[in-house]
Amino acid sequence: MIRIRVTDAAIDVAAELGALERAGGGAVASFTGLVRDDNGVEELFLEHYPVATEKALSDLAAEAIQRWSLAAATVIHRVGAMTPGERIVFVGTAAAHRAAALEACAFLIDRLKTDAPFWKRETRGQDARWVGERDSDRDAADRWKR
Amino acid sequence: MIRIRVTDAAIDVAAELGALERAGGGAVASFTGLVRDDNGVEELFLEHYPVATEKALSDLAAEAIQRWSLAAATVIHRVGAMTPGERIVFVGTAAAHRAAALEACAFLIDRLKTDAPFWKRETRGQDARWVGERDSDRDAADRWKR
Amino acid sequence: MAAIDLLYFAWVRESIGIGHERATPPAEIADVAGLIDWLAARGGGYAEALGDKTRLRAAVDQLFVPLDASIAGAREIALFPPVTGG
Amino acid sequence: MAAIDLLYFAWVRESIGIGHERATPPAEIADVAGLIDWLAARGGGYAEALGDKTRLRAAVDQLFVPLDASIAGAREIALFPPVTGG
Repeated sequence: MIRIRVTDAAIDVAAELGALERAGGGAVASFTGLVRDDNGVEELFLEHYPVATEKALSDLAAEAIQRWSLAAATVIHRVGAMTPGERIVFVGTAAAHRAAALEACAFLIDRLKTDAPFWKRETRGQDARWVGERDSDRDAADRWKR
Repeated sequence: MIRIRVTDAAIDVAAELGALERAGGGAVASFTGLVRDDNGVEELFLEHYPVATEKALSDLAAEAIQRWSLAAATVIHRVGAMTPGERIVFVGTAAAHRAAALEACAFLIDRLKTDAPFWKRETRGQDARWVGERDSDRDAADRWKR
Repeated sequence: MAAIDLLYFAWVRESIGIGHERATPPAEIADVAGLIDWLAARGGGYAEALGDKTRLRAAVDQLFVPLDASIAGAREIALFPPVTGG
Repeated sequence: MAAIDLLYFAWVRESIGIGHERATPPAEIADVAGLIDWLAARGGGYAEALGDKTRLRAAVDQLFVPLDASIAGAREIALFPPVTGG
């Protein structure tokens, strides 16, 4: 079961986890990324490349399902304007064994950071700036290359 | 923030994740273990060693918080009689970075399996038997030794 | 060469001032880098957004590609900064 | 030696038939293994539960210990199979 969603509505983590639990497998892992108020960020705006985003997320989920024999993989990404504390991204996996669920979850969030066409803009007062690429994200994604 | 609970009531994953999200950090990881109906299991009974269990879980959470600089760690373990599909265990972490949250989550569930005094008994029809130790669990716990 | 849908995202979109346009590059333009130079030569926001190729990434027909990728037969080309989602 | 609280869990508890008792082992019993042998010598469920020490684990005053750990001064000793939680 693959569930992909790019949405401007709040992410319902309980509903997503419930669906993963019902997918069978017995082991469910999740990662949730929240807007941080680092250095006074007041608003985070997420832009994306429609259709290409969904395709990138679907491809990652399909790769994870195949590589870790998952029962299910879910990737939900918020777009549009958000404030600190709101959920930006939810990644969840269901598998027969805990190591598969946890590793696949780490894979999905690491690779999403470099492979899916999203861009963040932070606003602090009158100052709006686009977030730059992080070397650590590239390194994290690279560790999943085989 | 450390939250430890050994309970015979259903685990409320949404409430636990909400508390982790409010702990700050921006990155929340979780693992949920569910009763599987492997080979026709009808009931799973979880026995524990009161007080020693809570101490073992608290020690693990404290070690995780220190080692990965977590904002919060939660470990909830169900005891008593359960049926397939019910949640046995929930582990959750909150950190400033996703790798810390995910690694600490894997650490907590791996070490819980070998360090916390819980015992599982599976019932299939008239046949009730205690689950044996798994070598793979010992190996998974060992990888966190430094 | 047929008309191509050009898409711009993030600060590339903001500098150029639009997110989408159709354009027909001259036949001698073979790859994404050549397309970027051709667009940058329009000056103004284009020059500002597209002057430094090290800051740019591209997708041809929604597939991420290096800047030396061919644009032959492309229907949609997107230009944008490195992605920062998640 | 003072009386010790003995706790049994899982199939150790089921074989012995009780989860808790107080006992005063003879002074010459120094470690957990010696305590196990002393209890197993009672026969019946004790012998069944405690006859094979490779299947047993122990905690002294709620701390997991190897079976050669001293029981001097212990107030509570638990005997049980390898744990299987999570």
